[in-house]
Amino acid sequence: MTTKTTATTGRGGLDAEEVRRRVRAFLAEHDPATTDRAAFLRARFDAGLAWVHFPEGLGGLGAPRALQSVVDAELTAAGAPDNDPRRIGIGLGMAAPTILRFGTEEQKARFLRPLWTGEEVWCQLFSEPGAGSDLAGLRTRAVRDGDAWTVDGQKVWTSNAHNARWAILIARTDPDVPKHRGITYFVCDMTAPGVEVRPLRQITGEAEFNEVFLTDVRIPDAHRLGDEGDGWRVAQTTLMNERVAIGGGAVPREGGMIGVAATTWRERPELRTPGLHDRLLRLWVDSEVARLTAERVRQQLAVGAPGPEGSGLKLAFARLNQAVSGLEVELLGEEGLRYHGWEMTRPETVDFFGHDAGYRYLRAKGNSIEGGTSEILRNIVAERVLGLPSEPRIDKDVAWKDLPR
Amino acid sequence: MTTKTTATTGRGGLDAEEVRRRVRAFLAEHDPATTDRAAFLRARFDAGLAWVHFPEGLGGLGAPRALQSVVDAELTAAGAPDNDPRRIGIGLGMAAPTILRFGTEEQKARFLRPLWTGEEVWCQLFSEPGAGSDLAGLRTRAVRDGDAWTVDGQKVWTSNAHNARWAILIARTDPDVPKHRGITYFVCDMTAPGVEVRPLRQITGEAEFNEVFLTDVRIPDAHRLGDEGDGWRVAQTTLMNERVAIGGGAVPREGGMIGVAATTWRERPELRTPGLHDRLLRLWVDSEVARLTAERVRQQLAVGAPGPEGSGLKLAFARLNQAVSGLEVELLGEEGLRYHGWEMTRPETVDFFGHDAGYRYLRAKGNSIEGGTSEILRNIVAERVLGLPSEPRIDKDVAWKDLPR
Amino acid sequence: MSATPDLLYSDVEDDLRATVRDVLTDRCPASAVLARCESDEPYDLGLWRTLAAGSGLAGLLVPEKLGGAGASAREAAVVLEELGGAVAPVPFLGSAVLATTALLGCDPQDKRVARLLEDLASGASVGTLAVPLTYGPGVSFPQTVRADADGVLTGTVTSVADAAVADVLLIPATGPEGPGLYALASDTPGVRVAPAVPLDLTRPIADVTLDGARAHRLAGSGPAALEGALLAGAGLLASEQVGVAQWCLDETVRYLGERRQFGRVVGSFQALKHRLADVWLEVVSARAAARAAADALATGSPDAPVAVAVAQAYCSTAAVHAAEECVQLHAGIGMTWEHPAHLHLKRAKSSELALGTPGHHRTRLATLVDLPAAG
Amino acid sequence: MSATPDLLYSDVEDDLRATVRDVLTDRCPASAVLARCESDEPYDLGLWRTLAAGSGLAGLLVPEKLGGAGASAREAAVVLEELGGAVAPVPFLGSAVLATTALLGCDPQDKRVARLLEDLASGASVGTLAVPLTYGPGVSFPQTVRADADGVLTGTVTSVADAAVADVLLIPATGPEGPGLYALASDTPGVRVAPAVPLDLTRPIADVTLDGARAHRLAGSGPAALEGALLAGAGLLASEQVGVAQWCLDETVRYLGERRQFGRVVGSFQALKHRLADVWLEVVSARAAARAAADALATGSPDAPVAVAVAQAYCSTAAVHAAEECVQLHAGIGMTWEHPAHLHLKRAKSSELALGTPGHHRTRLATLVDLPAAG
Repeated sequence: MTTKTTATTGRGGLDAEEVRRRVRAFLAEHDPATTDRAAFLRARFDAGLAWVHFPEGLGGLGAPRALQSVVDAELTAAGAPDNDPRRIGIGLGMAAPTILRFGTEEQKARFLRPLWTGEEVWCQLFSEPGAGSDLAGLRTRAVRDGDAWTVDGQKVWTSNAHNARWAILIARTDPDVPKHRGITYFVCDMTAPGVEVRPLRQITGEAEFNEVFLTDVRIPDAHRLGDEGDGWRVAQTTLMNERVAIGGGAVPREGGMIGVAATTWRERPELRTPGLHDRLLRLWVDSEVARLTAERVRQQLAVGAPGPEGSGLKLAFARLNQAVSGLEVELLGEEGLRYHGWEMTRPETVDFFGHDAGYRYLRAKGNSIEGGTSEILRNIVAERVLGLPSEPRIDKDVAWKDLPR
Repeated sequence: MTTKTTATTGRGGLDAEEVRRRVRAFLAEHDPATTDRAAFLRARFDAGLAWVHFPEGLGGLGAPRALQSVVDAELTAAGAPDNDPRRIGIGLGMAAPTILRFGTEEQKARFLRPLWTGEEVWCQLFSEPGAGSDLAGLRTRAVRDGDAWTVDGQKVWTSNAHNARWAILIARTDPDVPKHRGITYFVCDMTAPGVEVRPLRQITGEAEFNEVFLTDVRIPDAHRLGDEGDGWRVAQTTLMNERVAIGGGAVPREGGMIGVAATTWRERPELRTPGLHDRLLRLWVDSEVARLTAERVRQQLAVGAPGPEGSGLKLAFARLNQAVSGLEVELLGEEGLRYHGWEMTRPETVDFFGHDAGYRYLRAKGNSIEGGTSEILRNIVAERVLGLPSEPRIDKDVAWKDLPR
Repeated sequence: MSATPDLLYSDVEDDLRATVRDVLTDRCPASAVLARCESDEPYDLGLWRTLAAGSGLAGLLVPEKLGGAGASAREAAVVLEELGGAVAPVPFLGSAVLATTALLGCDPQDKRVARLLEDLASGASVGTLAVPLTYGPGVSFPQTVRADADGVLTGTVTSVADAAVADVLLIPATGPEGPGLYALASDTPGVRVAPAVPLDLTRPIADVTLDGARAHRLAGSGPAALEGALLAGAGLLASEQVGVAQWCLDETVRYLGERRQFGRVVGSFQALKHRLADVWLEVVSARAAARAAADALATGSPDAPVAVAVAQAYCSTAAVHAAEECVQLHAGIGMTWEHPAHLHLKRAKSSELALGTPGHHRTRLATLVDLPAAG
Repeated sequence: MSATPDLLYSDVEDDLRATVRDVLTDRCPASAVLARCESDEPYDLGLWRTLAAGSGLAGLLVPEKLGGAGASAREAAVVLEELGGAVAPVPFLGSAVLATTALLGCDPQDKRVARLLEDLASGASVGTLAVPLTYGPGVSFPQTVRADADGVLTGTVTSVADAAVADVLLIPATGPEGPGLYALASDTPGVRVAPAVPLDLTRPIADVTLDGARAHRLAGSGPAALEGALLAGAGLLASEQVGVAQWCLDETVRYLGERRQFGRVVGSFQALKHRLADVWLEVVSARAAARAAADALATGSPDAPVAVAVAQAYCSTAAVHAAEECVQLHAGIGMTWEHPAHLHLKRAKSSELALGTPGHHRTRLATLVDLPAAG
């Protein structure tokens, strides 16, 4: 993507040229062909080439974020291993920015390096069975006990919990104040006694997610992120980064779900009907327009003028993924009656477009739920973008323990 | 329509046979061919053959409502004039049932006969510019002044106000109590000083409706219907009858808006495209299903087991009228760019299907607003049919005068 | 258009519904259906025996003199509403609807036809009509199986509903006498029934391969018998779809009436209320359409092809919409395997394809009601 | 697909928008547009003179050496957004877009072509392209007007936008040299321009009858010039539709933010909020699509036919939806003549037909992006 006005010179006179020089110097000392992957990644972190916009000493150079692409391009060209970012997306995208902003120096030093190298995988313990859209209504309790906290509760929709070493966790520490004010944010050791992870099977048959049961789990107070009772504000940093991550991928024409359906249409003329043709063309148009809308958002970001359109992208893609995959099942006819298999698997990463049309249809149902339901997103658009008034709220000024259940 | 279990024998042993005998006796004395229309209708009223389910002396026989069809069939066969029910629908459908239920003996005796014969046309003064969906929020004030009331305010969406002799009117008589409790129901003389009627032009160019301005209008207390402060309850009777009237007409296959579009499709093959074909067929299916749904409601009523489906009919027909007329404009192409004319006319009756496709398209927009918006109807379905809780209400227990404006 | 259809439920139909519902409430809760989906026995044949023989459902459409209940499509429709609501894994559609109506379209005076009907009616055997489940009324006679003069069949029929548990298969095949229906027992040598992995876990399908399998051509059979069965099947499937949709609506209303978020009952949020009102309107509309189709089939109305096409075009879509809203408005829990919403979603989506897609039925209507295509 | 289009507004474009908006706010409030609809002069030619000559909009697309602003479709698109929002009764589409791009598709070296462009650019004359407003890119060359060797025209063109105020008509006709564009002054003997009653009160149409009227065949004209004008017109109409839709959204949000019912601001009801969020998403999406079309036209991208078809197919529908929601959510007041919502509804619905329906553009796309029809 071309950037128009983004500053590309940072502190200490760091520009693309200087960064490129540093990468080459680093590569001269660490030949990817002969260096052990983990050692290479650790060295890269220590050289400040992990995320150049992070501070020096924490994997960065205090350089502008845009210069990261220079680093990545040089390293890729040199055949260097990467840190498999899809596998550790929660750590990179959610935990790291939160630790950077709210963590103590000790926490940053302890957690960021193995997080970035992938040696320690992170997961997120936010949602609960009774606290989905209303995340701040969560019930998991953390009770202070000397230098530590004792945590009890149940979390759900946790990707990668079974592989994770650490979790970011929010829990209620004060039920006597309104719900947003009684929450505290922790780093939870997933290997601690009392942490039980169970796969959560979903409608596709797969178990991408887990339920996590917390029973008398001890968390040292040193693993608290931010102040006691300030967890909701800390969590906002995490969630903001989640939304950006979900809406941010660039998509070429026919790059999304529509490409799969268009290919089927082109390759299998015997399936075509006039009615399906009109519907396919409508969805093709809608998909292309959604792609352009996302592109426009990226151009706005690139010139440092983000518009509110970003809020709508997830809404649009959820609707399209659902409509297109639904059409594809119908188009396939008899083949649409079949499924690739119902054996429970635990995929490491999410796949919206894989397997068969039935899988895509079922998986797409989650697109309007995960990471903020479409209903909540419409509220956000109406209130924050259009400025319409919020509805009467009865849960903002009442102590959490006194809310109706 | 066949009835299954409806009682067709009423008080005094009145059955179809006896009613038919009475009609024939009446016709023997009043030959439609030689009797003046008004005189014929007055005599028919006096013979209890106007609305047989009304009490004796008030145009009825105290007979089951179902026997009215026997009367009508006999009179039609004999070539008798009718009372032009479409022209006086508000009197027949809304004012009459309310007067019958809440009126004094004097009021019934004074109003019902000329109402039924059409010698006195009625209109309805309920809606206000600031009180549409929230009718109970109305501002028109009636202040007691001895044996009379003085009324000031503005009403809107009044059909036939310019032809009407009488109006049913609701006005606020006590601003110090919550809004539903401070309303009183009146009969208003439309020829009284201070009543000003202005045509209200609408998006079709026509003025089906009026605005009515009331300035120091005197209404004798004898023209109050029901108790002071009880007007909201009285108005419910009126409105219930309005909804029945709107949803109640029987429709043959292709009898509604779809019939117009289907005829155009059949007669003008040059307009057809594959995409429009699929949309037309979808709307044809939806129209036929709506027709069957209405028919099912009628069959339920006929066996005395009304279901909740009636609440949905108006929703369905509004949506269909809008979608079908919108399609028709598109189908017509160049012809759809044109309109029959923008001269302001004041039609006596409503015509959803007349003129041209553009008119139908514009007029249909009102179908989801007039007589209860589709939004209000969805609330009603959700709360009364599905039993979902109402939203938090802040306007039920506050004095009307203290409500936020 | 012929006489106005009777769109209500008779007292007899209400009683039948109550009977079926009692059995299903007792024997077929969602938890049991889910558990069975993970077992090697996707069908609940114990339940089927209870319904088939005990409640007489297997022979609902079979004349009394052949051991059936002598009821009509109206009653079968009521049963299908209940079976759809429970996504009950029983072969009612294949055996009691498709196979039965196909046989009734042959010559029921013929002894073989009569005996087959008697066996289906008593529940002694389970049958199905061996066509791909996606075939709807108006398709041309299938050409994938050939018969020789002795009734020996060769060919394949894919995606046959209820074939995996059928004792008797009725196979459309073309022989020296032209197209007709051939009956054979599923354990006849040369018959192979291979279950496929279905999207709809509660209505399994299987591929039937015939490799020189000896069958009997049924007297009086021909394309009309097949078309009659597909018309009846499509019309009655609409009622099953009404049952699916009604369950989805009821369950969502129930859940949203209990679930709280933001200190409020979620069902009090207006946007959700309006969407449920729209689903409700579609369900009551679908019910009217399905009743009209069932009544037209029951009375042999000449309007039946139109009524069936209307019902299928409408109810398929209504059921999918209701199931999709059910999952969405349940949100997280609706995406889990442990909640039964997905069973109804899969049934609804598969049923959209079954016995003709909505698009297929609209195309049929174009001809039936004279709204010709462009060009 | 070619290079990524620039979908943003440049500073120059923002300035142009501000200029146009200032004039329209001042000179073209809704009340004035409504009043004019009831007058004998549906066009506001005073306003047009201000915009055309004063702000230089008439010659936006005309090269500087011919007296124009030498701008591109990107700037014209911004102007159309503003004109659409105000439903301004001025002949920008007919004169500054359709006639101008048609002339630019001829031979601008030719003196007659050049002079016509100069006159349009200066605002000295108003022109239009005499095709039915419903013609879109990809239609075959119109056959309703014939020309003889002297350029004498005979025939009829119906439903021509802006013809009633055009001094110059560009008429596609077929003469001895084949199909081409012929120019004539509208007061030429043998020309009759008969206004029709339009559904869209703010963009009048007229029927043009040519009864032996002497015209001049334009050098270098042919079907390609017409196609180019229709492509540009369709692509730019998308931006006008964005303007209409944006007005409808803004006005509805404003009204619902003020109106109270049930003691609450109506805009706080969640069902309405969600619908407005959906309209908003359609408007921002339409804007991206319209920008892509304008950019493709401005850069002469080979992707322009696709970008225009996508924009028209999407923006037409988005504008109609926004206008319909505007009327519905205004409820009673939105049904009245005195409120301007109906002007936008009529513009949106007529524009859905203009320069190709959404269905026409989808059919074009089927070919352009290789998604062939059935059969």
